[in-house]
Amino acid sequence: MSTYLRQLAAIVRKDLVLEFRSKDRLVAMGAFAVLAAVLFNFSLDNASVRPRDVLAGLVWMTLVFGGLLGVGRTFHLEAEDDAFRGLMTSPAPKDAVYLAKVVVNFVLVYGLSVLALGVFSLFLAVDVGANLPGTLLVLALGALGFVALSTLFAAVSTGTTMGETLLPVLVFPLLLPMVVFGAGATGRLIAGRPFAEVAGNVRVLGAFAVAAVAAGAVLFRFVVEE
Amino acid sequence: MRSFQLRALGPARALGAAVFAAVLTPSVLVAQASGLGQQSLRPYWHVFAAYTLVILLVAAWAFSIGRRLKDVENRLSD
Amino acid sequence: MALEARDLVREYGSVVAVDGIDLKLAPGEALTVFGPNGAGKSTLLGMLGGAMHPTRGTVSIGGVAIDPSVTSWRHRVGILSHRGFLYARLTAAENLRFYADLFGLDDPEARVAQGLGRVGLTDRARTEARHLSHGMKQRLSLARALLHDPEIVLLDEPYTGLDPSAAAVLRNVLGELKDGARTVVVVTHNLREGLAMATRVAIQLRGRFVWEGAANDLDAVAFERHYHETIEVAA
Amino acid sequence: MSTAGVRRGGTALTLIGLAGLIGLFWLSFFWVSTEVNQGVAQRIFYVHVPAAWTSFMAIGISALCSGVYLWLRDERLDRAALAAAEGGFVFATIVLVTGPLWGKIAWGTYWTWEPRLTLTLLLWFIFLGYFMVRGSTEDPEKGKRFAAVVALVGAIDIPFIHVSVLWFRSLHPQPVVAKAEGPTLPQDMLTTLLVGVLVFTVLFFGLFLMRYALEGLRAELQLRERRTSS
Repeated sequence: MSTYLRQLAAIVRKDLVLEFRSKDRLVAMGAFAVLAAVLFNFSLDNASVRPRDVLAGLVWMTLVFGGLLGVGRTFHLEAEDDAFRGLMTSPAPKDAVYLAKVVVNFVLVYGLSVLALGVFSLFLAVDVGANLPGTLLVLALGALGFVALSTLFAAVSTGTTMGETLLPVLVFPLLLPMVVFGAGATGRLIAGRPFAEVAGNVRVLGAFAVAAVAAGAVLFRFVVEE
Repeated sequence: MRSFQLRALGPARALGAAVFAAVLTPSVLVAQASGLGQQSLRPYWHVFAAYTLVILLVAAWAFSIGRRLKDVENRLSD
Repeated sequence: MALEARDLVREYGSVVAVDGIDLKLAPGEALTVFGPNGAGKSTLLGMLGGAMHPTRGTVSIGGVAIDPSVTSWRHRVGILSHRGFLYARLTAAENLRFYADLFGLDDPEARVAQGLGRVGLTDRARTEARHLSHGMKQRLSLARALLHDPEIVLLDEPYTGLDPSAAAVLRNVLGELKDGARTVVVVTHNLREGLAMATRVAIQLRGRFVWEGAANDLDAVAFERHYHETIEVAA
Repeated sequence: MSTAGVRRGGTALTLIGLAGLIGLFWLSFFWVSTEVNQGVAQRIFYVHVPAAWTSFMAIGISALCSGVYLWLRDERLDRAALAAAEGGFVFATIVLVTGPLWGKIAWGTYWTWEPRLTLTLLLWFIFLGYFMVRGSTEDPEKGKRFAAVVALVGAIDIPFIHVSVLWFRSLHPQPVVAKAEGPTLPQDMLTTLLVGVLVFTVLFFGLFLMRYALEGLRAELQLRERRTSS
């Protein structure tokens, strides 16, 4: 078990180091969050729509689209110099590789969603201070479920001739539960409703994330086998 | 010889049934419309379309399977 | 037998890349497989190293059939390809350290230092791989492949694009591997380098071994002629 | 069973199913009584619901076969998964075209986020992903594995999607004119519905077997072509 954790930690550390040295995905996803906030601001008619009512939905859409932008490139990092072959022929178990990728992608996507929440709140002048810890928890569970599914299917789409264009078709239908319960809970928390009101949502989000991570950990080995 | 007979059955029958049902459905609608004349005719149009689409989609699938089967069998018997 | 393959077949849809190859190698033996591009050499090596699943047939290491989806035997195999398996933005030492962790090696720092020393890259330990020359990268990936001291070493076109100094290092390190305990398989189309390290030789064409023999009583010139005739007949 | 036997069985079941379909049409036009609130449009119910049932059964079969395929790697399981997915796709399409036709009368609008309709729409896209993945790999064996993963994850996700569309609807009431079905469905309507479910199931399995046999023959053909080429 300690070897397993050591292998997992090695991949996570390696990926984070690469991410912070190249900054490719960090910059792309961060810019996406800010620019999405700009475009959303000008796409809404402030006379008929109150930003407060749509903020949660916008944050979740940014998480989904911006997250897919980043997660879709998970395995490109490994493609140069055929490094993925090296990883696959090492004694590291395939599920450890998957879980490590999930951890790294979670850091990126959760960062993106928290950034989106902050930027949207600033640009659209909505106070998200009420229930902030609850909101952050909901975003974390949502981001985990999202990352678990999209990392698995990023591996699938990387192996096809269509590449990332295939990713939305595969992942979007599966994300509905996360968007429904996540955006619903976030919206109510921002509106200042008590956390107890969304406890049911949080439970479903948690169950969804656990099921997605488990399914991904079991199925990943069938995706990457040559 | 036997496989030739079977080949003729599937898609041809499916298509026949589709044509049959497509003829049957409007006549039924006309028959029932006389009894319920006071209601709008629009629901009949929708029911007719729905039932026809069922037949057409099932027949299209059956036909496409039949065509592909015939194609593969021809290439196998070469 | 250290490494054994029985009736190995690999298909990609309707393409048969490897079509029924048998081989048996004892410890200390080094097999070089020659063949033109598209003969299925890399696929053969991929299956021997457990990177690819055979469509049919088995690979055994030390008499035990290996399962590519299990990882317990992987520390016994080292793979060097002309693609380096290196991360461009990690330093030489970090690349090796990563593999040391993946292989669960004890005392990783010492292993990394030793590995760098072996291929003469100690002074480049803190240089990112993308700033190394091609030859240095190839030396680094040689250190990576041998870091865990594998008993079976698989080399896929190791001499492709090497400068003379890197080729010399490679020849030296591979010479060290001839200690009688290791089994080496090389696939290449470089006749001279391939023959230099071999104890046994095979020619692969369209997924099959069309010729096999011992290397020590081989006349290099005659073999070269034979090889070219064989692949011309095939083409 | 031999491929020819499967084919014969499939053809026979399909013919029974088609005859049953005519019978179902007769029942729903001449025999069953007209529903009081929705009138004639409610008759779409007798094809809409059985088609939905069949498409969900199809993803179940496809996912089950996919899972065992990944485990045992028996080509026949992959063929069954593919055949079921194709059937599921066709029947989900039926649900998606008949639903709006009914909805326009019942709710006054072609599309509503009615739970079953929404669920079927997403299921349809899961099947679409299944075929796209299958068709876009250079190595067919890889495509089979990828598709199996799509079917499995899709089937695992469906209960979650179901819960979420129900929950979403409870938050946002729809303009329901009349409840389509309830626990107190009159006897003749229930009978017609059950006949519909039976007929669609038979039809599905008939065509499923034919499609399965087709895939078996294709494999045979490929094997022969490979033999002659080598």
